[in-house]
Amino acid sequence: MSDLFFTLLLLCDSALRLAAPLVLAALAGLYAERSGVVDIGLEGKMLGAAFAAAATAAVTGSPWLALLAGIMTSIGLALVHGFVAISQRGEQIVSGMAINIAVAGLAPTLANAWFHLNGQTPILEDGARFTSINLPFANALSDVPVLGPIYAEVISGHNLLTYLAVALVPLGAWGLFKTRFGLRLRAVGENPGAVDAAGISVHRLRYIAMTIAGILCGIAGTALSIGLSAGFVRDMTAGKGYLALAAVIFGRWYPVPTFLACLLFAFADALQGQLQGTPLPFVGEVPVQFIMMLPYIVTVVVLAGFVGKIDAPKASGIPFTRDR
Amino acid sequence: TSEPVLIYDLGGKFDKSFNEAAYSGAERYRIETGNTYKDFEPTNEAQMEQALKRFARKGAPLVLAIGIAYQTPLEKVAPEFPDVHFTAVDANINLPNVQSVSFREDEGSYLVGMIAAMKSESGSIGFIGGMDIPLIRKFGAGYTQGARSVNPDIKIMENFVGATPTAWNDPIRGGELARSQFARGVDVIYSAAGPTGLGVIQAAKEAQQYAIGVDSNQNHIAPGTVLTSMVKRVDVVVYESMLAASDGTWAPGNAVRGLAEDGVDYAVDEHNAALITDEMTARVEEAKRMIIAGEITLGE
Amino acid sequence: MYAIEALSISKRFGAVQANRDVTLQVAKGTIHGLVGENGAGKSTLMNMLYGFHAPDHGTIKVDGKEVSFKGPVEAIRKGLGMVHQHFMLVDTFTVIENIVLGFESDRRMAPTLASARDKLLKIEETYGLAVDLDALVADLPVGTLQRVEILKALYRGAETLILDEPTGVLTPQETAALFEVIKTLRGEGKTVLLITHKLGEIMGITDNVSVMRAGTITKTFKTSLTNENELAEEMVGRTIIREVNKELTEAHRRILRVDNLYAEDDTGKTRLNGVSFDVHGGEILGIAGVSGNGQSELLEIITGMRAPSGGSVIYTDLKVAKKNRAADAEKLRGNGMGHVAEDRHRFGMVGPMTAAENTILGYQGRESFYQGIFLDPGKVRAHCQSLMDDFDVRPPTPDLPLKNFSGGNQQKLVMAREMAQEPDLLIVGQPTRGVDIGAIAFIHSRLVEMRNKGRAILMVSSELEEIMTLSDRIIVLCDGRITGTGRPEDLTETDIGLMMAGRYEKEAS
Amino acid sequence: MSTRAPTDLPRLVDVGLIPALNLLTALVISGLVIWVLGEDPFEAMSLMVSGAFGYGEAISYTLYYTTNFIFTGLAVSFAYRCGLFNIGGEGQAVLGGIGILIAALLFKDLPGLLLIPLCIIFGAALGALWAAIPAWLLAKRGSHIVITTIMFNFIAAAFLSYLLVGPLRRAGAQSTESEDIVSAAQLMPLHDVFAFLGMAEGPANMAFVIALLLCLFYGVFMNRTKWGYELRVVGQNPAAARFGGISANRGIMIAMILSGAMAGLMGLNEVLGVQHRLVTNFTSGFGFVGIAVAFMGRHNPIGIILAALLFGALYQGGAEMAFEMPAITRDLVVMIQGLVILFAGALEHMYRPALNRIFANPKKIEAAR
Ligand SMILES: Nc1ncnc2c1ncn2[C@@H]1O[C@H](COP(=O)(O)OP(=O)(O)OP(=O)(O)O)[C@@H](O)[C@H]1O
Ligand SMILES: Nc1ncnc2c1ncn2[C@@H]1O[C@H](COP(=O)(O)OP(=O)(O)OP(=O)(O)O)[C@@H](O)[C@H]1O
Ligand SMILES: [Mg+2]
Ligand SMILES: [Mg+2]
Repeated sequence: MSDLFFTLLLLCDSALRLAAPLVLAALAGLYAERSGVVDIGLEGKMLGAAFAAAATAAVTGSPWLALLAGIMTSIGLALVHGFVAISQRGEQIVSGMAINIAVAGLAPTLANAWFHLNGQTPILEDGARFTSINLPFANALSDVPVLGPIYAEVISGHNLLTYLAVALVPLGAWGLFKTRFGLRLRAVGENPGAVDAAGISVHRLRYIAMTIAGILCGIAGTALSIGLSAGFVRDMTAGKGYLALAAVIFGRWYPVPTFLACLLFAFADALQGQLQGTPLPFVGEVPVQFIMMLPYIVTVVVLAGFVGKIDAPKASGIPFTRDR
Repeated sequence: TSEPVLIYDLGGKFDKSFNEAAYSGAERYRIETGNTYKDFEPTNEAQMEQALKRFARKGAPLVLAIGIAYQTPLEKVAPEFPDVHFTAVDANINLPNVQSVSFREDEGSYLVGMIAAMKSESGSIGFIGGMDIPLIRKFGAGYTQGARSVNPDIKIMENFVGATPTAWNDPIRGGELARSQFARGVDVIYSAAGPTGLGVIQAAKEAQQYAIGVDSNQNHIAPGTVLTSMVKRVDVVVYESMLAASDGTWAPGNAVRGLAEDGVDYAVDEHNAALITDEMTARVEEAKRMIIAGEITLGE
Repeated sequence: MYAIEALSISKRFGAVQANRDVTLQVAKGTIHGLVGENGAGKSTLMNMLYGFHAPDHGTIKVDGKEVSFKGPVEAIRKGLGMVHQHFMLVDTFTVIENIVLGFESDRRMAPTLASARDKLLKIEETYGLAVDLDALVADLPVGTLQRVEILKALYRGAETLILDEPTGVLTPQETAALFEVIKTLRGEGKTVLLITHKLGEIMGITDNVSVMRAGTITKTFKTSLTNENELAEEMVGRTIIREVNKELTEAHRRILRVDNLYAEDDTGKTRLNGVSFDVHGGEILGIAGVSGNGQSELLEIITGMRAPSGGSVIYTDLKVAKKNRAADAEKLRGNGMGHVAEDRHRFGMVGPMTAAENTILGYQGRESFYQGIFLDPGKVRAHCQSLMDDFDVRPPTPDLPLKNFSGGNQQKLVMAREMAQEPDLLIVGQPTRGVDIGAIAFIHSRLVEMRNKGRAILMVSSELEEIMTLSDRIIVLCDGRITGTGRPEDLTETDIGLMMAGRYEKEAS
Repeated sequence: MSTRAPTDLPRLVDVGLIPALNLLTALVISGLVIWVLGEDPFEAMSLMVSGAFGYGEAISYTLYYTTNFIFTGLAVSFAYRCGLFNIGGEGQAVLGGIGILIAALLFKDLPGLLLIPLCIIFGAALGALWAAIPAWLLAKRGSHIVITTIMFNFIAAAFLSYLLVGPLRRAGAQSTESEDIVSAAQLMPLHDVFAFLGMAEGPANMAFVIALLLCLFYGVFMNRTKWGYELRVVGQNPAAARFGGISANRGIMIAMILSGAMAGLMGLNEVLGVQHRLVTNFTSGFGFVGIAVAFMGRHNPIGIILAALLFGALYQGGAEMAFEMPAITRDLVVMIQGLVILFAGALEHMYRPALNRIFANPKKIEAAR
């Protein structure tokens, strides 16, 4: 029993850590799509930010400057996508793909040019990273039954950006549903004509949304390269951008459910790692590849079994013009 | 041209692993002899054959191909260019113009497995492989056997990172798997997963436990954390082969390099000297001797 | 004193000169009508007054002062309000959220909504515009949406209100209620610019009326000094015969029997509650009713788009729909049932496809469009061309995407598609919604012609006048029940109005 | 998703000048990066072009890549015309490859004339199956196809990995690859088929011809058949489909099955054409590039062929550039591909307003009035 409890705590701890970049990227995707811009370029923005942050941290030794660099890079990429999607009315999916591919090539190219480590940046010292923080009393409280271990194992011991990711969920929800800006943003993703008729610039709102998406992806990428690991590695996003997009859809474009979807993905992933090599009841030892499928199968099953039909923001992916 | 050509595996030049070792061997050749060489990183399977052919046709005296994936392309291309010399690392080819060299990764892994078992206080050690492929299983098997030779009851936790090539470039997941192993009582982890291993080393550093590096000497990455590295001397093969080609002493053949041939080893340097006690060294050296002497047999 | 003036305005869209040298002056405190054929340029002109588009030439004055709007927000500040032909509302928002959008009093929603609620309740009271502020827009009928739009304009301080075809989708009752509101507005000193295709409305409510033709205003009348025929002639440049020529037809065989039909809508709400009737060859059966009382479901079931939850539909002796089983829409067409959908944008057409491709929608399996097993684009195009010629669709270009045609022309093409197959039974919903009077007369005459040939027509319309002039028999639906049937000559509009409200049942045969 | 206003530009400008300008922009920016890296951008670009088309074998490689992109581009387009965004080309290609290999091993004693069609059937069937499951989940449960197809990519990759270390692994081999297929199953290289044209040796094979035939099939299916018409109606307006007696679910199933089959057939080129065995990761991201190919090709068969050719040339020319120039790595080549997709695929209308001003034809406007 207590063994199971402990395992569960470990899984939750791991899930929270793995979920952090996903959550940030998913919130980015959520804001973009709520404004009517489809963004499959989350992956590229994260990767770009991961590289910029790691490179800056390697050069300056400051995680804060690194975060700034990550965010600025990601905003830059977001605005490129915005320019295509909003001003040029180009194909948004193609633009997102293009950004993903271009960054996947550019980041290691620059890494090579600057650090002569080709795909990578130098390995960072702790001082240049966001290292894990032990929350106050984590050790003292860990003896308190049930809650103590939860606090010490699951809640304490993450890096600052993970806490930021979690904090941004309610903030994101508040912004979307309790503020004027959120009202306008949601409106522009549903019916930009209505927003335009109310005298608000559709383009401006969408650019702001893309900037927010840029900031969030910037934090996500920074969390990857200088929070969860100690440097940039080629392709280190490993499909997280696409998974984040799936989480947004799963969460029906609502922040809290999207957050939960990210947690589900991350939990299934952590569980997968835990189950490898453990004989399962009834089936015995399962080839590791089948265990690795688990998170994806879980997602499909949950989606098909419990979520059902999902409607995207109506204007999502459709460029706006006044002339019909 | 008369430059030798080095063609990497899909992992790419700076994989902190065996491609990088190949690169450093070539660099050593360049620096020591003043001769130049060319290199190329393919992006997909088809480019492997293409690159072999292309450089052969352009008259390269020696083409070095790194990685098991060149087995089939080389078998096809080498006979077409009988005047070109090919050196294949990790593959196993019997052709008159091919020198193929593979390694006994299990022997090196055996030794680091022993070190891990001797260092472990918890009686529980870990292995993290990139993808579940035969080569990586060979690492794992040697490691397990070595550890068991020290402590037959030792618990060995084994994880693989993924099922696609991104598994080699995912330090985050590597770190997470390591954390999970550490939390479950493991105190030494050996990773055979390319750059993903950086995440393992990082996690070990945070958990104040040990990690064992792979392929290249990774001791310097986190002194005090990296217990040792299982080095695979691809660099030596590349260096020697290039040198031999320029001397005219290059000869075809099919070689396997283990401990006896200095093909694999465990690394001790200033970064980890303090972690390896004399007693440990003694036992490992003894085992090394026995393996070379054939007194210990590896595998099944 | 003019509330708003457009002086020598011109506007071109690419190849189309939508407005040329238009001058329109609207006196303060009046209701000013604007009429014209589809595509005459009415909406374009209004969009310029509201700051949506900038005119290429000419000036706009508000309260005598020249203005140059960069966008709607400036127009709104100058006291203009506009209700667009297609509502500018966010479906997923509540009414109050839609109203405050863009005019929030605070950065946070809570205080914004609180202060807006007070203000709105006052406006609702002043103008008699009852709307539930917390209802979700997606759940509201069009009539209410119209009020929401007006409420929105008033909330934003409109002194001059532009209404672009507000009555196109309204029932007579809703229209009457809207006109009450408009009159109240005039009473309060506000100015209203009203676009409509219904000349009766113009005569009934406006003070002045301007006629637009081919991008320019040809004439402005004092309403009391003109009449419908004069306006119609001015609009199209020729006399329009608006009488329909119904021949006497003998009793024909029964073609459709609807038997005790029950249905639920997508949300599970009961929409049809035991409806039964027959349709015979040589007659037009008109179904009247406030929209949302089961007409849509009825048409969808008969045409095979939806399954009934009880009862059955029998078409020429074939039982085509029974409980929980929809008929096969394609097969029905194959057996001679044509269908002009109520909502042409949603159902009747595929906007991005060419006109030609749209003319085989529903008939995509017809052998005559094929060459062996392959669809023959040449045959399809020729088919479309002949429909276009027959129904005077403009422009007569089969390769243009259908969405680029005006509403009236889209409707003509959709009608043509269904009538070209010479169906035994034509199911037609809202045949003339949003269509100009020339086209209305044309469509009506074609429907009657079809009936005269002995074919059956089942028509749903919220246009009472249309029901009364075209139908041989009338059925009134209210709340999923038949609340009245009769012949037009035996019923008055008041009778039908009461039946539609479910307050009066009369059986007159 | 977006449809564009009809243009008044001369056709030559529309289909010739605009794409050329876009491509040029991408190459200029790439050139700047190459220059920053200390190489000669002009030399690099000429290497790229001559590397892609300059000699016989290069052309063969270009066509080999083109073949893959045609398959995956068609896969994306088949689904997209029905309003579905199939991100699962990669996974479907994996399954297709597995199917092809299994058929080739299973029926290895049959003559090529029977064996190859069987491989085609198996490959198409497994690819189709891998797309049909998400399609079915969408039709029955409303499960979002973007999520399900992404997930199926991961599952397929893991499955392939399992097969190649497990049941399908070449006996005794250290590498993760299957047994070789028999020579009867191998697709003839184009240089053998078109020997009379003096075609140089290279990897391009009959799969290219099959891909071209499938483009023809795509065009005919979409524009000249009832199913194609129905599928497009479902894609543009599902409500109108219901009105026309068209089953949206059937449209979805057909579209995805054809889509998956196309992706699955990519294995013909890789397994039967070039590798003659199944290797891990043989899809190499071609499934994803197919998205760009489909959109750049405007979901039009000729467009898809041209876009695939462009990407084929970029792949092959890029490799050539990397062969020759030390500072240019495969990463830079990837970046150039990204920029081309961005400028030629997504920013295609950037120069349109300016060109409109230059080429605007007042007479034509008046005539239209
Ligand atoms: N955004 C646009 N782009 C191109 N052409 C347009 C646009 N809007 C209107 N037009 C053209 O301008 C002309 C006038 O259109 P407008 O919408 O003003 O007509 P209308 O009088 O409102 O018609 P209706 O009675 O059908 O509403 C149309 O023929 C159309 O071709
Ligand atoms: N993309 C376009 N290019 C050119 N003209 C267009 C385009 N879209 C619309 N139009 C023109 O704009 C005019 C108005 O279009 P709209 O669809 O609003 O017609 P409508 O008659 O006002 O609609 P309805 O009466 O059905 O509500 C039409 O005459 C149409 O020709
Ligand atoms: Mg209009
Ligand atoms: Mg209209």
